[in-house]
Amino acid sequence: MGKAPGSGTRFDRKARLRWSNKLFRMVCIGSTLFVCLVLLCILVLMLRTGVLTFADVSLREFFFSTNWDPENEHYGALIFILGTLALTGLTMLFAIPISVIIAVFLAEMTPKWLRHILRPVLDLLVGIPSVVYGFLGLTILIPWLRDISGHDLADGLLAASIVLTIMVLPTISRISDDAIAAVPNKYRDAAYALGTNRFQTITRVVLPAARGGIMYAVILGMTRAIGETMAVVMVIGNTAQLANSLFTPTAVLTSNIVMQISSVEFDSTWNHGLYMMGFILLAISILMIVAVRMLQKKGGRYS
Amino acid sequence: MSTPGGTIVQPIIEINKLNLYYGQFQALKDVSIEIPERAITAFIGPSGCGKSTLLRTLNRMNDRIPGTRIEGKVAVGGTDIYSGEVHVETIRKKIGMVFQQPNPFPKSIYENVAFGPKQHGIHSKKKLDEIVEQSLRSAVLWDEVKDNLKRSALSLSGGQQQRLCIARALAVEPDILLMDEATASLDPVSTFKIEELAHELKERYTIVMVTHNMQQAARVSQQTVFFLDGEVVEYSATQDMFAEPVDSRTQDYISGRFG
Amino acid sequence: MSTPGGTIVQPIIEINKLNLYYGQFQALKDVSIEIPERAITAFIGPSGCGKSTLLRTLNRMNDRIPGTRIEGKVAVGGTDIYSGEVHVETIRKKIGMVFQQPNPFPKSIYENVAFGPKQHGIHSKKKLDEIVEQSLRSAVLWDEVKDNLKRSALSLSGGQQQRLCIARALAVEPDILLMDEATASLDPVSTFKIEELAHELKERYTIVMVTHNMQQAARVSQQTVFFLDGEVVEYSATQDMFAEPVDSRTQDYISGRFG
Amino acid sequence: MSMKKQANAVPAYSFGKRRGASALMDRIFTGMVWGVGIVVILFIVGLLFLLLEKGLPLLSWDFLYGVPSEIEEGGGIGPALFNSFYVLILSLLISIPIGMAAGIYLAEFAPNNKLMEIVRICVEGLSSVPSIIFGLFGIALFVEFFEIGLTILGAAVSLAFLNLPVLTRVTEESVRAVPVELRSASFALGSTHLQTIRNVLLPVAINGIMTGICLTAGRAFGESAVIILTAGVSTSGEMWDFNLLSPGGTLAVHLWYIQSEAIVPDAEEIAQKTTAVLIFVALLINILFRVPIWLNARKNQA
Amino acid sequence: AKSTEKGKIVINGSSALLPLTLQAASEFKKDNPKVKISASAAGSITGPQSVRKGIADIGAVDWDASKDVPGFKKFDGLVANPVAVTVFTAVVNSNVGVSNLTTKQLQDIFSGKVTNWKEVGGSDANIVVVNRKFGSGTRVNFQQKALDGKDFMSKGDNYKEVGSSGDMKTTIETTPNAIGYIDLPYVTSKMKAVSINGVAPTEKNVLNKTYKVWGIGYYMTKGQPTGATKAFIEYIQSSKFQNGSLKKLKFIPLAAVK
Ligand SMILES: Nc1ncnc2c1ncn2[C@@H]1O[C@H](COP(=O)(O)OP(=O)(O)OP(=O)(O)O)[C@@H](O)[C@H]1O
Ligand SMILES: Nc1ncnc2c1ncn2[C@@H]1O[C@H](COP(=O)(O)OP(=O)(O)OP(=O)(O)O)[C@@H](O)[C@H]1O
Ligand SMILES: [Mg+2]
Ligand SMILES: [Mg+2]
Ligand SMILES: O=P([O-])([O-])[O-]
Repeated sequence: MGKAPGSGTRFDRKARLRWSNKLFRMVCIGSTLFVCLVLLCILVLMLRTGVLTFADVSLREFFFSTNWDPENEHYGALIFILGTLALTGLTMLFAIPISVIIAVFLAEMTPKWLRHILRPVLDLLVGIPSVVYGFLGLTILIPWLRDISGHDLADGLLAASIVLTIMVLPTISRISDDAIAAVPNKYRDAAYALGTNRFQTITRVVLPAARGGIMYAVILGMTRAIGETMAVVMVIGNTAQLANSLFTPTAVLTSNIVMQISSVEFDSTWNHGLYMMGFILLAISILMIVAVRMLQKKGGRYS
Repeated sequence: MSTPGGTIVQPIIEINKLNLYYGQFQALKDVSIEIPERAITAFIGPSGCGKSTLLRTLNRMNDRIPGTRIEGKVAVGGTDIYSGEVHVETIRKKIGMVFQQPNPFPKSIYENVAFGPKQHGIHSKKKLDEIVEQSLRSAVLWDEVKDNLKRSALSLSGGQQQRLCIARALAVEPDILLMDEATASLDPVSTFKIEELAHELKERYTIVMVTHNMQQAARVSQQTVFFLDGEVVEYSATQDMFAEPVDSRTQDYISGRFG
Repeated sequence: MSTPGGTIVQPIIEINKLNLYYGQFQALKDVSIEIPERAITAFIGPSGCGKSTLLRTLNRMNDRIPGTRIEGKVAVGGTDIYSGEVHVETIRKKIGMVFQQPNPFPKSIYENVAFGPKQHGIHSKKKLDEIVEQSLRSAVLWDEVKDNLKRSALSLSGGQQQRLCIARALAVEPDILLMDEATASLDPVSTFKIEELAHELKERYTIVMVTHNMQQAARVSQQTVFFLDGEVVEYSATQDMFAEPVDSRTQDYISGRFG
Repeated sequence: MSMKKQANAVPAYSFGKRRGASALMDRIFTGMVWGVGIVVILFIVGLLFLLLEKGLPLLSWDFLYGVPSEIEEGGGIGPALFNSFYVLILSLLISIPIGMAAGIYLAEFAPNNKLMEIVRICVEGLSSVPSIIFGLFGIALFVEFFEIGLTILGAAVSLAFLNLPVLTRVTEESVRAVPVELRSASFALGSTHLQTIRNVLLPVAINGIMTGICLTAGRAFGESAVIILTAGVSTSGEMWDFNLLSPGGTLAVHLWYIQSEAIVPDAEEIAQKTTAVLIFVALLINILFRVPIWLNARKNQA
Repeated sequence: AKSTEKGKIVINGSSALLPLTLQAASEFKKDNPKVKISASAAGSITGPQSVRKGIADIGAVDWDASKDVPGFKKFDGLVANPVAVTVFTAVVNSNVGVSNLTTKQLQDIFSGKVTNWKEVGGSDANIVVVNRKFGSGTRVNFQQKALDGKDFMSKGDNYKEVGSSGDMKTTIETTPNAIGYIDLPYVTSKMKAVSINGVAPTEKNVLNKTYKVWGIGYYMTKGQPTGATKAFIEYIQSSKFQNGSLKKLKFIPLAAVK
């Protein structure tokens, strides 16, 4: 060291590298700020209009009343909040085990050729428009559920959660699949060399090592489920009542927002309430994300 | 190729005309050796000659490398381990392995060592504690880590990781232990202790070790196998080989005796 | 603590009262040494004593381990490398490193060696080919891989990977080369060749090597530093230390001379 | 060196199946994974068959290229198909660089503190905002603020916003999953952070990032709510209309329209054919995105 | 042909009028190549609101938004330009035996007072009521003209709401014992249109003034339309379009009911 910098061109190159490195960093920071800005704008958009709700409606009514009847000035949003929680919970109950199993199937068990076919096909499911899923739900799933449940209408939480499960399946399973595939082989070797079988290796070593990625897949799938509208609206029944069974037409935050937001006057309390519901939706999903993260942290400490 | 001398006891592993291919590349050529029970066998030979490869065929870890093809027979205790009847997990449980590169799980030190016993059905906390302590002591790591067994194994130093992997393999109590340069990054004192351990273990276990260290091979092994380019050049009782190697290449290799 | 003897030339690295903490744990305690230019310095000491840690502070690779805290001063060529003015990339380009565990990129052999030069602006295919061949030859790997440089580096044997990493470091032509047990899993012949290489390189470069092999330290280094529990117990010209160690602990350590 | 011969020399070396809970579990587990795997494959095949069965045989070039008709049978989807690609490409051109850069920032540069943790959670939360809200945001921005009306541009940007959170987080997670050793190796050679990211981290993380891109591209391709609000349902009625300010009804929107409002007598058939095209194109996009990865993987394997 | 009109027309609002708008737009553009028309359809009420806000030039709406209707206040300052006549009809799943209902029966069914088909002359089966979402133009018209302004029910195990005419069609087709209502053009062979007070919902009965459940669709503009907007509205009101494409789309020309 301690030598003078090399020839002129080399110095230039170094300066250029350093400069591009800095520039790149700035671009990255800028992009992150931009993402945050979009986030902020969406928040402001919802909150600015949303808070106007409370000029006419008490917090208590909005959050604790189950009576949503805006034509008669009743603005209780509890039904939708509970509905969203129930629907998300139910969907995750179906989707997580199936998706993780599919991820294990893809990453650990299938022969290479099948994997090469299955991965794009799973991704393909994401590209099918929600209305197609909704339509299939309406024309195939619901008649079938009606037959097995004996209800006159089988729209409701079960139908919606099944449709959502199918919709989030590719998201959760593909991202988990990548997370599992990214686990270094040396961990598998170590486990197999100790005489453990595949079940033990996968459940005790591979899945724990991929836990972070799987959690994150679950979060993305969950947020997709929470925010999905077009398909849910076709199979949930859109009736502002608390569901007393899985087959009772009901409504969730998203379905209610999408059904009504373009059908009410811009400056009405009703409209404000719908924006507020959008904000609540975001709050719920953030709470759920925090919950999932905490569960995950509790699960393991060494990753 | 010479045959082992007279001191060798009954063979527990018999390898017969073994050929191994990685795709097009032939890594093992017509390997036929016998490994005696309750003794230490050393594999020596230049880097890339196929020592690790052969070691991995003994507990079928090569199954996991795609594109690997095997011909010939490997019998352990009389059973062909590549036949359909055997269960690969049982083989691996009975034939423990320490890899050339330390590969601790991303778990705590304790969990690493307790992993094997737990998977094989030991769940009593007390029993596990005992096994963990015993194994770590055998691998000369106990004193360094006993204060914080909950620490992540990944934060250990290179040599500590290597000893942890030895402890992990010991915890399963295998009948045969395969060690791939298990002391390569250990200091002389730890190396000595691991060698002592091997010496002790050989009363009950069969040990196969890969080493680059001629002195180590001479010191601890009863039988030595010398490889070159995937072929067995010579194998015999260690003292014979180091005293008067038959093949001139063996002579050349071990006389560069400076490891 | 003794100071180095008379054969030592001008120091290029000066370490002054260096303390390093991993979170709560203090891995280096008050380390003050000087490393001479164009010479080989060996770090010895039992596993876990902090050799790798110190090596990593010399090219600031510890920056990337979260929770690491450093006190004290490390000057290279008179410049404090932990001061704000220096560019960490320049430091690392000038101070090459071979890690304790081989870490080739999941690319071809050729791409691995050409990686560094490419990053530093060499794009001519001919030039790169030359550098790759030269580096692989220096690291004694050329003959084994020259037929298939496009092969994935991950399919190399343990020792081959280690030599690949040496070649990769050499390709950048650093002024100072840090080698963390770079010959641990090499056979005697390759080890000898790498040592020869080191010997040659020291005409132009400064080399710091961690080794567990006392003979190796004695054979190739001009200065030796002995660590224990994060502290420098003794450092002096190699011949002095091996001839008459001052500290009794050094005596104990190197007299277990069987590595 | 001599060995004591032991009396009971040969232990019982049988490598037969171990019985017991874990072996049983292994069999159950393997069976279950294969079972679920096969059921899901059959389900997907069934689903695709259901969606393609009626539409695929009816497809013709006229349909793909033709202009939609409200009255007579035989209308095509040309402009909508074109818009689908156009909007998709535009939105990816916006979202991929920004999303990846933000992901790289979070994975590589961001300090490890509470604030970043909050940012991360918020970005995840943002991906749960229903697309209709992004549509309303698009209206507020493009129709009300910039006053450019219902346009392809507005749709592409709003879609990009919709996809940013997922892309950001997928990139971040994939980059994070790259083993530390590789990072160290690159840095130790004196590479700058940018070089390390470009030449080591991204190539290794590319599989995960591609998954993210495929997932978001799929979502953008199938999305209707955002586009109905920001680009309208109509198209300019011409093929190859690259004008960014033209109305931008896409294929998914066309399908929505056909299913919910159109009165053309062959609505059902158009819907089936449109679905078939949508699936076909989605598959095409997925494969197209993967080709470079496959080539790359092949190159590094040889 | 060969017009000199220039400019951009943004149309938003009713989805029921969308096919008409799209058809008129594509014909109009042939003669006026310099005019850009973007049409969207977020829902009837969005039309006049967007016009008032200035983000759309034409707000398509299924009722006269310059007057009060149940649920919606009038929009001052907007001009209603009639464009087409739509006929609405109650429809039932094809398994329902009933083919005629009185206004009273319809009111009772849609308010949830009558819940079994046998109470209105059918077989013993629960009635499934399918309603359009609040804000639908079809719903406003049906409520006003078929139910005489009586309220809809809003809860119940056998009650659901759907978002669009297409969903209504699909739901009625696939749900046994279901009743709903829809624009006449959407009625298919897989469902049954119900006579009201003995009068069948046909174009003929509208023209001879016996069937009352119909409405006029309007284009709302801010003040009197001008420029391209004016030309477009004039085109859609022209007898060429009214008697041509509009009829083919199964709407009824304005002139026929005047
Ligand atoms: N990331 C880390 N976090 C916490 N402790 C660490 C970390 N890395 C190393 N240590 C501890 O610091 C001490 C020194 O480690 P270092 O890797 O420098 O040892 P070493 O001298 O290179 O040993 P070896 O010869 O086994 O490689 C060890 O006790 C180790 O457990
Ligand atoms: N997965 C693989 N694919 C292709 N070739 C391989 C693979 N693994 C090893 N080889 C090659 O097979 C030969 C033997 O490898 P092996 O790992 O057995 O060597 P080794 O004797 O253990 O060497 P070392 O002492 O360096 O670890 C080497 O030439 C190596 O390059
Ligand atoms: Mg090896
Ligand atoms: Mg070390
Ligand atoms: O025309 P609609 O508002 O009933 O869709």
